[in-house]
Amino acid sequence: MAGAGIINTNQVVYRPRVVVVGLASCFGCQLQITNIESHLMELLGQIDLTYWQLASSDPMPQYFDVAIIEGAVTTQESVETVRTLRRKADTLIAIGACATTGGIPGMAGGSLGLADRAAEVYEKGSLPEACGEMCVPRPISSVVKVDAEVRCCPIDSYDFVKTLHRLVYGSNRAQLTSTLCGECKRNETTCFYAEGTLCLGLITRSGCGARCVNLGRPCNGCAGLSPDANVDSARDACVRYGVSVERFDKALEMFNQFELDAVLEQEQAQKAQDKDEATTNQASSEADASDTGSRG
Amino acid sequence: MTKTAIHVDHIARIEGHGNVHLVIEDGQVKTCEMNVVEPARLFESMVKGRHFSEIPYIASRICGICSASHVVTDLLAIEHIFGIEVSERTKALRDLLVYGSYLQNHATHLFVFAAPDFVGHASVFPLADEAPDLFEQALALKALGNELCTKVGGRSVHPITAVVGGFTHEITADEYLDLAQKMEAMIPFAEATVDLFQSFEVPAIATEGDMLAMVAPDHYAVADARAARFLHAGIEFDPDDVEEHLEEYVVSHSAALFARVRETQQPYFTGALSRLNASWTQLSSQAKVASAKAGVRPPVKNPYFNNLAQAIELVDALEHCSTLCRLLAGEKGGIPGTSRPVSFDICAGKGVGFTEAPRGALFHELELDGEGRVVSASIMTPTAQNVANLEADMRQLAELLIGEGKDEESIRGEVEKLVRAYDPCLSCSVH
Amino acid sequence: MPSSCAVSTVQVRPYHENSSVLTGQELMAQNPYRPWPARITAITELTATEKLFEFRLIDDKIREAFHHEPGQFVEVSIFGVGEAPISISSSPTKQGFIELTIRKAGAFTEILHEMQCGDIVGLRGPFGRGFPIDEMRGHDILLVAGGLGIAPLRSLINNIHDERSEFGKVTIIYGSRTPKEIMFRNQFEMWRHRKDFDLHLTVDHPDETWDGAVGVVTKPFAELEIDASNTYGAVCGPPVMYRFVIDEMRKKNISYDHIYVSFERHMKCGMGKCGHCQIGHQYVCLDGPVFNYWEAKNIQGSM
Amino acid sequence: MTRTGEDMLYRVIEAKELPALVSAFMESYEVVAPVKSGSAYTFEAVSSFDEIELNYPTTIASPKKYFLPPKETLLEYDATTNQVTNFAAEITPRVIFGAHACDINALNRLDLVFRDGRYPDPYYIARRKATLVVGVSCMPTETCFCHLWDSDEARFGYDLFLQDIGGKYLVSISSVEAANILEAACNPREATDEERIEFRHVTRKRQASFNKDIPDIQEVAMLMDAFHSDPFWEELGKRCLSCTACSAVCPTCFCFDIQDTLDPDGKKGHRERVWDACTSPQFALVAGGHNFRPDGRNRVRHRMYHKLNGFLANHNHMLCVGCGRCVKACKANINPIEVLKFFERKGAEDAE
Ligand SMILES: Cc1cc2nc3c(=O)[nH]c(=O)nc-3n(C[C@H](O)[C@H](O)[C@H](O)COP(=O)(O)OP(=O)(O)OC[C@H]3O[C@@H](n4cnc5c(N)ncnc54)[C@H](O)[C@@H]3O)c2cc1C
Ligand code: SF4
Ligand code: SF4
Ligand code: SF4
Repeated sequence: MAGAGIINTNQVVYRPRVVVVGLASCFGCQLQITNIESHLMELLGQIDLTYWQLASSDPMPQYFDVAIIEGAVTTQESVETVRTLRRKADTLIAIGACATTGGIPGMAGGSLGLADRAAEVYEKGSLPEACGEMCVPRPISSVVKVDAEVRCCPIDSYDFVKTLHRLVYGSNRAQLTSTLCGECKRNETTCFYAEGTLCLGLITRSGCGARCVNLGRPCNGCAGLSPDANVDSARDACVRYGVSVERFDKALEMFNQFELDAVLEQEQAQKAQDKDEATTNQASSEADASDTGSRG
Repeated sequence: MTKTAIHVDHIARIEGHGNVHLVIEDGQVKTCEMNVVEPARLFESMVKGRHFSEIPYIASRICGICSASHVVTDLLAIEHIFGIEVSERTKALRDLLVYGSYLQNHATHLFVFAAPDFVGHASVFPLADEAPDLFEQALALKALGNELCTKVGGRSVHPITAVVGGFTHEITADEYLDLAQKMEAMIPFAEATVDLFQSFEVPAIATEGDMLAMVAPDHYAVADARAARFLHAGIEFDPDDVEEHLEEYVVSHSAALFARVRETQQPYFTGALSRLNASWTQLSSQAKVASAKAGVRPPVKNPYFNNLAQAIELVDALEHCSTLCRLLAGEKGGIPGTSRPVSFDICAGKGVGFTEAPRGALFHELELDGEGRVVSASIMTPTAQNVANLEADMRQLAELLIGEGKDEESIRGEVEKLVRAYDPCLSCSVH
Repeated sequence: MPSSCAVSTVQVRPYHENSSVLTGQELMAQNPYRPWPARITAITELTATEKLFEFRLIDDKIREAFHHEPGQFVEVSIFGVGEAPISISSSPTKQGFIELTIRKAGAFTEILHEMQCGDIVGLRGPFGRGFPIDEMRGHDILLVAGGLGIAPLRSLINNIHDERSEFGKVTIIYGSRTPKEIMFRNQFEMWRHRKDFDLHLTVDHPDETWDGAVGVVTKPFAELEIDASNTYGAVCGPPVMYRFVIDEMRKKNISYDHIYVSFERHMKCGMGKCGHCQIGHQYVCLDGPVFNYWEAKNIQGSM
Repeated sequence: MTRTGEDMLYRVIEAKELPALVSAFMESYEVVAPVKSGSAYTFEAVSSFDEIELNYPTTIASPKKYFLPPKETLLEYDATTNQVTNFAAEITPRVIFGAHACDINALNRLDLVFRDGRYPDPYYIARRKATLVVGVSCMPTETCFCHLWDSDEARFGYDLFLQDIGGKYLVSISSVEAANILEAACNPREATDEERIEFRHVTRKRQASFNKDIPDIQEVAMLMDAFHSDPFWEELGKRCLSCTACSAVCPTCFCFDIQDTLDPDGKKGHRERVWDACTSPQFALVAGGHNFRPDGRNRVRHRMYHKLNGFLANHNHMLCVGCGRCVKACKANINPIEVLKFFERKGAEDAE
């Protein structure tokens, strides 16, 4: 979508006002924005960066067009921040694994309760007030609608620019949900499974170019589970290649705890539904392949 | 009764979220708090039960800007537990990684965060118009730090290639040489940076706290020594004994734990200034010259000079890294062998990894079970160690300025400057 | 690249260095990925979401070489945004200008909708196989359009209109969701009054302004008198429409191979290479988008 | 490069002459050849003969990347004026040294789409013209089934083909360009009768070495139509990981996307053609969100259909050349062999 609706075709007539806000994160993604040194000024020439706490002490303005959010939502206060940003901005961009999947902060969710975790870190019963009211760490999209996401931990600087361009100038490029192994094949790297090593590329969204695998490390899933991730089939693949399914599941928690919980829920719902549908007409799934054109 | 309350909510141009509360009643500082409100992510809890191989990767996410330091610190802890001896090449590469983050961090901090204070701007961007040359060179220096981290670690933030026992990837000799040349070419600008920060005027205060730094007998140690020293108290200890000397405590206005010297109950400073005080004689030749020229010789107790110390470290880092790169490329006998991960056995145990992150002493204490899973973890970041001392210095500064009859606005300005001189990383501090 | 290797990369221009020696056809053929600049010469707002754009190719040679059949499409470029396949809405009898009916459906079309007269886009084409207009001459024609399906059919209708004497009875059934969404209404009404066409407009959801027929496009079939042996049918509309309309046509005994349908698929190159528009073994861009029903029936996965 | 068999010449060279041949090529071409990479093999540019592993079983991906690069700039533009500024393509004159017969046959398939036909593709053609192909004979691996689709021998589409006849090579020469280089670098001589017999011998040996567990089902195209609605496709497709690895490694998967990318300044940019795959979930998605192939079942079936039936209908050749790469690449064990086995099962069921 041409979110901010900013351009007049052949010429930019208006520079969108942009704010950058950080929630629970390591600040790495905001840094990555600055890490495109040779193009930084060009980039800033295309937007009106009105608020960026990391780089400027100017206060947050009342009006803006685009909100860029880094970090996971981990407190009640940040839930409110995100809602406010959504209300004010035409376009909301979530950057980095924390903001798009819950990321590493998301690991604090899961089975062990948050209170217990906090008690482990601070002395029992002495959680500082400054911690605020903590909630299960979650991605921005679980709180408000997000217009665009820049994935990975940390984001790729150029990927960020592309996304910004998509929103400012428009682009009909398809947003792919294919998984990572295809990229490995394009890179022609040997697959980790060939040596019985766990790799999360099987179910992780592509787009990063398999950077880690190229450098000799298996994928940790920082781009997040693809919406088309086939977790069951991936587990079967683990079995076939002698990789422990338990470790596969455990590794998934690293960047995907939040989505994992959602997937598990969905799987259970699906199983219940499958049971219901088992008795009804089987041929119904045939219909989806036989649509004619789609002019409406 | 006159009461002045100075609040700086959301201090800008630092990493993370923090506020300052300063209440002055009848010329007396009543409250002086550094309120760290960075969201707690509870790393120490989330790594429990996880396989050691994942830990450096997870810990890296404590902080984007010093991610390399967190990774190396964890690797050191794990290797210490398993009794792994890594190759000389691996050690050199780790030094490069840590120095790479010095370059990144110091350049960003000095120009993007600190410099606008001294030239009266809210951000660095006006500098792009006013002093385009300076701005461009500062960006180039930062870019070089990123390039170093990317070439060695695989990317500028959150390195990929550094694993237990070694590295999964190395660049070619030509690439090392190219890096070395770029470093050497950058030294004059780093020297100019020392001059620039030397020319900024700062209030004359002297920290009363102690100073902590890594020490080694024969070099400016950042990643490979197993000795830390409290400079004033003269206490030197092995990182494994860190808990005996360093006491963490909870305060309610901060999500970060505070720290003090256990023996003396004093707050302390860690960072570039401590390192400079501890290892001044071991600075590289050009760095030492630059430092002497700027009039910086230990002991230096004014915390504002931390900026200057960082600038001097830039010179040192560039010189040091270019030497390492040339050696890695095979010049002057080179560093033979490989950095490929060595093989090792997993065993249960407890150990502390210790490095000098850009902002100071960083300790990761890990306890692993027989399968290499984490039983417990404790992370002591430089900023968490620094906040107590920062509060003390802030109090001292406020009293000084009140004495000089300064108004609220200029007190606020100086306080912010002081906070930034500490170069706090609040996301680190809370982790 | 190995250092011992003597060769360096060479720049190849996939087009003739001296283009002046080439004809317009040759120019277009030598690099069919090359969009040619075209200027927007008129914009007509049709509905809230559809506009009719008129384009003029800037290069004289190209403009003169550009010939299309009704039912063919062009690839429209906005550089930086991308390309989109769009059916040509004007008749081949209208020389020098190309009209496109464009619905605001997403990123590309939104930007196009913001463009003004005088702005430049890239065009390449025409692509695909259109309606067999020559075969259709001398016959009765039954055209059924639903919604945006009118875009390609309008080219056929305008062509028939311009050469009206060469065709027999022409019946048009055009269904729309609401009266507001009917496109080209004035044009149709005008022709109806001149008795050029037997026009049936129908809407799913009438409003207070509507006094015409209400219901789906198959409804008017009940009152149609069709000479099946002499009639060609053409259908274009949303997916659900096809089966019902074709059923009606078959009921009227129009032969399988006299019923023409136009398909839409994801499409990138327009030249039977990129694979996106494939249905079974057919490429919609190459073998279609217009297929006769007999062909369409025999493509795995088409209907 | 010639396409007919008439002017084909056969000569014999010694194996020890190969380094000279490669060096001769290097004088004016980039030489691309199979090299060892990790535990597998890939086609890479080499700088000396020693790097080449001519005895390789198969490579991760095929030499297709040299004719249809994974990313290729079609044109450059200025977005502020919305006009094209440049069409130049960078092309490196190359020799692909050591392609197997299946890959040469795959190239011939790509020719049908990109060189012949209604819209010759100028970028492909320029690369094809700038590339010499030197084939080399091979022995089948477990996952090879090229013989089923008549792709185990290359009859045209190469410049030289080296048949290993033990310490020497029977070379079939099919282009003047290659013939000249061969003659200048080596000492090609007429084949003796013994060498011709040895050639027949190794050919037989190859033919006899194919994995017998891969069912030979010649009527597969017809069966694809007949079993289009079989639940088998659901079983197979449900496993798909949507990774597109299959198409990335396949020598005859040629689908692509066309994407515009702006430079960081937001003004200039380039239009690229990038590999796409029908197994990618968005491949058949259109505006408004309708997806013509919304699930693994439809996508996997479509891919197999195109490989084993659809292309045949248009071009009279199977698109799959039986190279077996996707068999290795697919972590979900989806591949043509599984389809053949399914038809075999069906045959067995019918026979019961
Ligand atoms: C032969 C043919 C003729 C067409 N004629 C017309 C016409 O006359 N008028 C009209 O308004 N529309 C027509 N369309 C549809 C038009 O191409 C799409 O509406 C347009 O591409 C949507 O692009 P978007 O970026 O605005 O939408 P988005 O929803 O943002 O983009 C959709 C995505 O699908 C891709 N895509 C590729 N091909 C298509 C396609 N055929 N349909 C939808 N998405 C596609 C886009 O590149 C993009 O990635 C036709 C399509 C075809 C195939
Ligand atoms: S599993 Fe990992 S290494 Fe293997 S192909 Fe997929 S992403 Fe690459
Ligand atoms: S489908 Fe598989 S076996 Fe057939 S040519 Fe492609 S990769 Fe090779
Ligand atoms: S068929 Fe296999 S290789 Fe192809 S997309 Fe599906 S899982 Fe990936």
